[in-house]
Amino acid sequence: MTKILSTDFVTVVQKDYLQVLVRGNGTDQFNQIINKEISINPPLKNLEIKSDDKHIFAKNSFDQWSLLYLVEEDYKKILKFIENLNLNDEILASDYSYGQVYFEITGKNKNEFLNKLTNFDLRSKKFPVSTMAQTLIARIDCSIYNLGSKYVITCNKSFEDYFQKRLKDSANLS
Amino acid sequence: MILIHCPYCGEREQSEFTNGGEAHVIRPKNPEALSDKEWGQYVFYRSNPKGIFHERWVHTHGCKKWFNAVRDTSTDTILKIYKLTDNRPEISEFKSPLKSPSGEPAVGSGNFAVKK
Amino acid sequence: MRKKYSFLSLLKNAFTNNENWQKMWESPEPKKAYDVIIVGGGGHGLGTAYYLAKEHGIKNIAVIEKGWLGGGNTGRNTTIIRSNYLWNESAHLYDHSVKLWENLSEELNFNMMFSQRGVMNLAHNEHDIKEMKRRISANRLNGLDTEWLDTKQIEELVPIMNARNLRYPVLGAAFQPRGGTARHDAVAWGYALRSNEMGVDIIQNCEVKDIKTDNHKVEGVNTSKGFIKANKVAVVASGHTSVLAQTAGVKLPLQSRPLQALVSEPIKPVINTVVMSNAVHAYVSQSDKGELVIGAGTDGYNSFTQRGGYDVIEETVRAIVELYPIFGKMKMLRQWGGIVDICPDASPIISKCEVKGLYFNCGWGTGGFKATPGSANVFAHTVAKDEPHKINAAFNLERFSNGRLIDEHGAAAVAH
Amino acid sequence: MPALRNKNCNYISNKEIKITFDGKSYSAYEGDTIASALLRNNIRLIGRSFKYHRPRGIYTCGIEEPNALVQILNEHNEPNTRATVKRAYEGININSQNRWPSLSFDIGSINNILSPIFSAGFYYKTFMGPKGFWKKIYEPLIRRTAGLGKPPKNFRSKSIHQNHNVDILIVGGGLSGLIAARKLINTDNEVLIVEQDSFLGGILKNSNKIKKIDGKNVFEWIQETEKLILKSKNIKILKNTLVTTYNFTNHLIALEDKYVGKNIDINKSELTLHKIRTTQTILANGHIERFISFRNNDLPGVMLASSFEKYIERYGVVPDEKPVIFTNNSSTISLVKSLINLNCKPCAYIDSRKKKDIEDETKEYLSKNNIPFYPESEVEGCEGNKKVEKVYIRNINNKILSISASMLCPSGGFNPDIHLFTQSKGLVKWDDKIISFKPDTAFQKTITLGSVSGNYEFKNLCNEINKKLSFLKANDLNIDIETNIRDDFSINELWETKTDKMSKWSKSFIDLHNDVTTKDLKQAINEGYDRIEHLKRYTTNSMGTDQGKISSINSLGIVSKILNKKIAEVGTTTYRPPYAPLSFAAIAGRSTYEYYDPERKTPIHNWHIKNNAVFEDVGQWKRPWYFKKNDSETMHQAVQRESKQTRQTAGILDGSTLGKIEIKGKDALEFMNLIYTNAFTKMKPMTSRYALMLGEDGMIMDDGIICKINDKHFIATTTSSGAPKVLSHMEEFLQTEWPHLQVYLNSITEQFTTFNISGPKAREIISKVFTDIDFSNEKFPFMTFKSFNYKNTQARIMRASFTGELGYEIYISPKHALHLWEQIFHYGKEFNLVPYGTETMHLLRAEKGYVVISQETDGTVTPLDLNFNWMIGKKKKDFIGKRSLTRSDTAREDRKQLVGIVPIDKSQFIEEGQHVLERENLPSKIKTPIEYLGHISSSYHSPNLNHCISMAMIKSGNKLKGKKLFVSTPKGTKNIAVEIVSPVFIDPENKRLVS
Repeated sequence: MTKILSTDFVTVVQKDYLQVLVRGNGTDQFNQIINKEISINPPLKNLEIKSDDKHIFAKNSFDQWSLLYLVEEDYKKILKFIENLNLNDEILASDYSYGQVYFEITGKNKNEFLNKLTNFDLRSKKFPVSTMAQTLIARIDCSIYNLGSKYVITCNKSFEDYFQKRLKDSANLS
Repeated sequence: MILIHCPYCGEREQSEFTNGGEAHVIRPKNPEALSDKEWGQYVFYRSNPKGIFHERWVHTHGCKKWFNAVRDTSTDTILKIYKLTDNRPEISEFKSPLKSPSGEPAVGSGNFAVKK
Repeated sequence: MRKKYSFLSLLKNAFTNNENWQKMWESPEPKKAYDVIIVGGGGHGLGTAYYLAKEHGIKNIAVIEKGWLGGGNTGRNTTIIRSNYLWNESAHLYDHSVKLWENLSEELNFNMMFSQRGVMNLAHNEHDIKEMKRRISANRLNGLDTEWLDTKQIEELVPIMNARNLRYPVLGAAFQPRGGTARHDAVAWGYALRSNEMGVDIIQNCEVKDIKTDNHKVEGVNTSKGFIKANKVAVVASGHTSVLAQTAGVKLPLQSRPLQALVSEPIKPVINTVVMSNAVHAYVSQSDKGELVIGAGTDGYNSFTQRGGYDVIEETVRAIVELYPIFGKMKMLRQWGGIVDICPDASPIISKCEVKGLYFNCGWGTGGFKATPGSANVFAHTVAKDEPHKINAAFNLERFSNGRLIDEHGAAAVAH
Repeated sequence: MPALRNKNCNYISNKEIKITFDGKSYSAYEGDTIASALLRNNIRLIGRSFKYHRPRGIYTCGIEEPNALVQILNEHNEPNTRATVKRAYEGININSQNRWPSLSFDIGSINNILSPIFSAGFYYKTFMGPKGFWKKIYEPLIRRTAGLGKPPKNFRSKSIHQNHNVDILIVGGGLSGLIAARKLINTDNEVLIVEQDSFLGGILKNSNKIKKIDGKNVFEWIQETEKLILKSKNIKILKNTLVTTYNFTNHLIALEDKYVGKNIDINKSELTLHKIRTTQTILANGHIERFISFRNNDLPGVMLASSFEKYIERYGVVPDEKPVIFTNNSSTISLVKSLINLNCKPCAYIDSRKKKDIEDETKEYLSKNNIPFYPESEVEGCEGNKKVEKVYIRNINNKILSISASMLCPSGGFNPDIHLFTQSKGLVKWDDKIISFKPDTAFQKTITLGSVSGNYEFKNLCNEINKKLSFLKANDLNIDIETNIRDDFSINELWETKTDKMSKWSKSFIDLHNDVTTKDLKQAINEGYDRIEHLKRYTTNSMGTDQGKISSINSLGIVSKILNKKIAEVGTTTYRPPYAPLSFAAIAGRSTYEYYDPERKTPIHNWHIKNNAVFEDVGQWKRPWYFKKNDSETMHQAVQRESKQTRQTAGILDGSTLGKIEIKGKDALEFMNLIYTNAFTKMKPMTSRYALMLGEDGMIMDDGIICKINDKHFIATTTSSGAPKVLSHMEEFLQTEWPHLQVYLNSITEQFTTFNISGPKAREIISKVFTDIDFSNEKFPFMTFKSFNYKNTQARIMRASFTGELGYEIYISPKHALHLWEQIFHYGKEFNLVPYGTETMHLLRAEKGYVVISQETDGTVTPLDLNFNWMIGKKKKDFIGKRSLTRSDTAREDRKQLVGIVPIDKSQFIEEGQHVLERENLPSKIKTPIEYLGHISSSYHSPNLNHCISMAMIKSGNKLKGKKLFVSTPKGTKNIAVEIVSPVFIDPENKRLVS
């Protein structure tokens, strides 16, 4: 965990989350296969998030799910999970853990802050709690997960330095 | 910048999307059976109407899914968004604002601003 | 030439309060029939009429324009002229044009303000350098004057450029000294003036609604002023060409896209050459009035609204502010858009088609202005003789069947 | 003596500031604009005009100003700043523009003397010869005299962008905007109000027209309204913010100046560009007063009447105590009342309207106050030396009277400010009652309120707003507005007054900014430029920095009279965004300079920096280009060293930027067979294959190595810059053409860091790193791969090579990437393992004759052109691009084909991009095109062969092997004699590769 910035209005912390990207058809059978591996049910509705203390499980679109592990679990278990899923022809699970970086945004002005970097409509009526979105933030592809009190944003690791700088720059200039 | 309603992600600015040109162009099943000219038509020729246009979009910076739209190219108004699995909406469903192929719509055009 | 312009004519008219100037061109009602109807009163169309009358003796011509002369892309472009294209066919066509530009003001006795201040294409990565060096070598063998500049030479020519301290540093440039800019409106007006003098009818505010054909032969055009018969119809309607072709049952491989440009407020001269960049996407020149004329990119979707996306403007301005730090304290005065017709190989079509008597000059994409005199000249030949001039023979429609494309996407680097 | 101050003005502080104008220091008050500050000091002459260098003063009190543009020396020499908008502050240093040597004595004013020759469009008619004169003499001269302000200095702004998503945007915090806002307080709508001034109130603060609102004085009412809004939960206000652009789908751009009345701080963001997406737009942006053209209507001292009134009411300065007022409408009497309130008195009131049409109240008020009144009269012109001294009045009896005055305030009526409305693509309509265009049909969800909608009558205002906003289901308001003047608006049509003193030099201006006169318009029409757009372009009318805000309708009026047409038929020119000049720095925002484009870095990046890598930009990636051994090593030396060492022992490349795509599903095999040229059916699991991807046009698009795990699971690599394109190409066909194929694609580019180690010692080195793996040739043959676990992460090694040497490609989790890289160096040290960059990679592959996509190919090259026939699955019925390969031109045998080239004199070097010819010599100046066979696509000095090796694409290349040809040099006339050879220069038998 690294604190990227903290002001009276917004705080950004980088986290060491892990992630699996799952592709599949979303049928009952698919859900059963997933359920066999992990207790949490895959969300059924597009953009919906199911989360508990340890996971964010989001449906990104009709054939794609992101499963984030919020506490550094045994990475071996995740690899096993991926391996087991991939035994099924109609599922593709890829490990996204270390190829992506994770930021938590909190604070009362988090919307205004992020809207310096994205035109995405963050208002709760357009982006309700427990939903996710894939959009451009600071000109790069990101996923954003709305957990109510905080947002989790992920992007590719190669952008890590750039994205950190843009976040800090945005907080410094108002 | 127009807004496009991605059927999977919701409304986003056009810059998140990539246009894929004319929709419902089907790749020939048996390319070898086609003449050079027929093959060339498939590869290089796409319709380019002023007015009602069935076109493809992909949400490049979002879910990366393709979908279709009906758009009035004379005003950039999006008239309908539909999934690839949906049927092609008939052109008669939409009212073209144009009186001639290269004419201007009464409102929304770039060229005339004064009501006659 | 009846209307002669010179310093003396200005002086003479000064004495009569500038009240006795003659009309540049008449605005007649259309006749019932013409030998040739040219659809589109932009530079290319009016030029075609001019060369048909002047070089081919065809004078019973009408140029039919939906709006006002030069109101399409002729009056909306960033006026860049150059000929440093990669492929021989393109180099010959565009250089034919540059050569005509060099004498056009004298020929038409109307000042085009053709300013050969040089055109520079910047290289920002190794790939750019390789492509440009190849192009420079090909240009040289084609008799063109393109040369390689290193960063220091660029900085000397354009002192306001930030060539080193930017995301994609400037590593060099291809420079064509004979390239430059011209006054866009003057081209349309000059051709209109002189073709009208030779008897060409210029008909504005007349929309061609469809092209009438019979048994694969052209009959004439239906217009907002009624049907006009013609032996030959030459369509030069840029963004609207494919829409008109469709009315004659001809399908063209064109897509119509918005292309935007903008100008700054006028300042005293700061940049005396034309600078184009692909990787840091912007191209800039300074007009004689002092405005910076800046070209943006095309939008990625078909549109006839003459209004592109604001994001495209932002992209361009980001680039010019980075390349020219003094622009950080300047302002955008106006932005606008045109409709460009783009071919799959980024090269034009100057060709007859399967309908006898019907000709097309289109697909100029983002870079048609520079070609205006050359394109008009060879198109007039094509229309008059019913066969292409050797310079435009390769720019036919068959290439989309047989595969002999003239692909100027990759190697031309900047498509303007 | 300073100008009279209106002490009742609530908007100007008492704090004195010092400003400098043209080197002289003046006093002003905090809150002053540059213009009000100068007027306070009785400065009337502010600049010189664009073409004729005529003296000019302050014409208006706002954004519409055509004359008073100045340069701000202490703000990086910012040019063309509107003195009527820019707020002054302590120490601001201002210069006038477009004059030399000084403002009062300007050499350029000779243009005014020559003006009969410099008529409309004169430059089209002269300067044509002799040849070369345009470039060398005329143009430089014209350029120097044009151009207004001087160039600014380098400035790296930190201005930011702020996006907004709202339900309702109200443009304009004036009377209409505030009433609309009051209606929306505490409703469900999220509302944003944008106001250009630092105070709300619009006409309430800028004029003397309204006495009371709801029984309160206007200042109190504005304050009360602002408080109510700020207390509400749903409405936000942006002040000092100007809406400039109205895009499609209710997307608007507004610029906020955050340093109003302060010197900018270069470490902070001085501007914010607001990008506003709204569901509904309410335009309440008011109107603009227009002028009337008369002789010398540009003299310093001529100022629009309502602007004069605004200086009194808003800025508390009375520019002149006894101006002449000239009007064609009923509004101007409020200025008289403003003046009388301050014990000042106009020296004449000239009204062009018929006596009977002039309001009785006006006539009575004028007579009560003894103000000389000229009904049915007009201003013929004015004269004076760099300022108004005499005003000539044509009275009701057509007599010319002259009076002495130092200021003259015309009012030609008002135009609804339709600029933004037409930007939204709404239609406007001519209204004879107000003699102007007003909004008619909206294209978007746009409502206009108040004077922008053409409603000039305050008593109707509340009704209008209630009615137009009724769909919002907010409570109706009933606000009582008490005015100082008659509320019903009356105007007579007057665009230009008759000139008595006609001369070649007399001028009535229609465009003050661009120095266009009414004579120019007439001349242009005579010459046939009768389309309004032609007229605009030929004369440059309304093309200045003010875009004709106070004059564009006037020119239509004048033109319609000459053409004898209705104004609606003449039409208008298109209003183009932005509404007012918009800062480039603000448009760019933060995504420029260091953030122009994201930099992508591999997990090894910091190691590269420590080891003196010089980087190359490959797309957004930063890749090591070469590693400098020491400061004095040149690139050539480094590349030769790296290349040699790799072939001698081993070298390693950070290949992480290669695209990687995981492909899985029951139809994966069929998909791969369709998307690549190669045949994958017979390929054994756990083997790899070099593959090509074509576009549907048959041209090579990308290449890469495909690993087959099994028929249902593949991993493809792509070129670094081609990665996104390849993935979207695959997705496109999968989703749109072959939805029946059950296949999923995931990009795993960033999930695996990639190293390419190659060289004769590569095996020895990695055997020490991965002790569990058997790297022997038998157990790990060429083009096979193994997956395994490395420190509890997934890893994979493939035996492949892009150098022609024994090579391995290692795929490793980013988690352990740097550690592993260092491990490899640890074990590689004894073998002098070198890190190498992209340049050495390119050299080594060229020695081996491997092609690079986008170097040997350029979008016009087929696999056959590269002799890649073996890569085409000929038995496959179909794959993308297959059919195109048999088109008549594509199947030609004399196409350009890949060959190798070596100079016959081995000491010579062939340059990339040069051309291959049959002739030895070139003329020193090439006049007619010279035929060539093709070009050199790659060329290097091979350290291993110790001479130049090149690859080329040349016509019928396959048939030319062994022939002697020539290659051009960049400038010379003598070409280099070369031999055409096979492009494989090293190890054609692949001994090294498979050893």
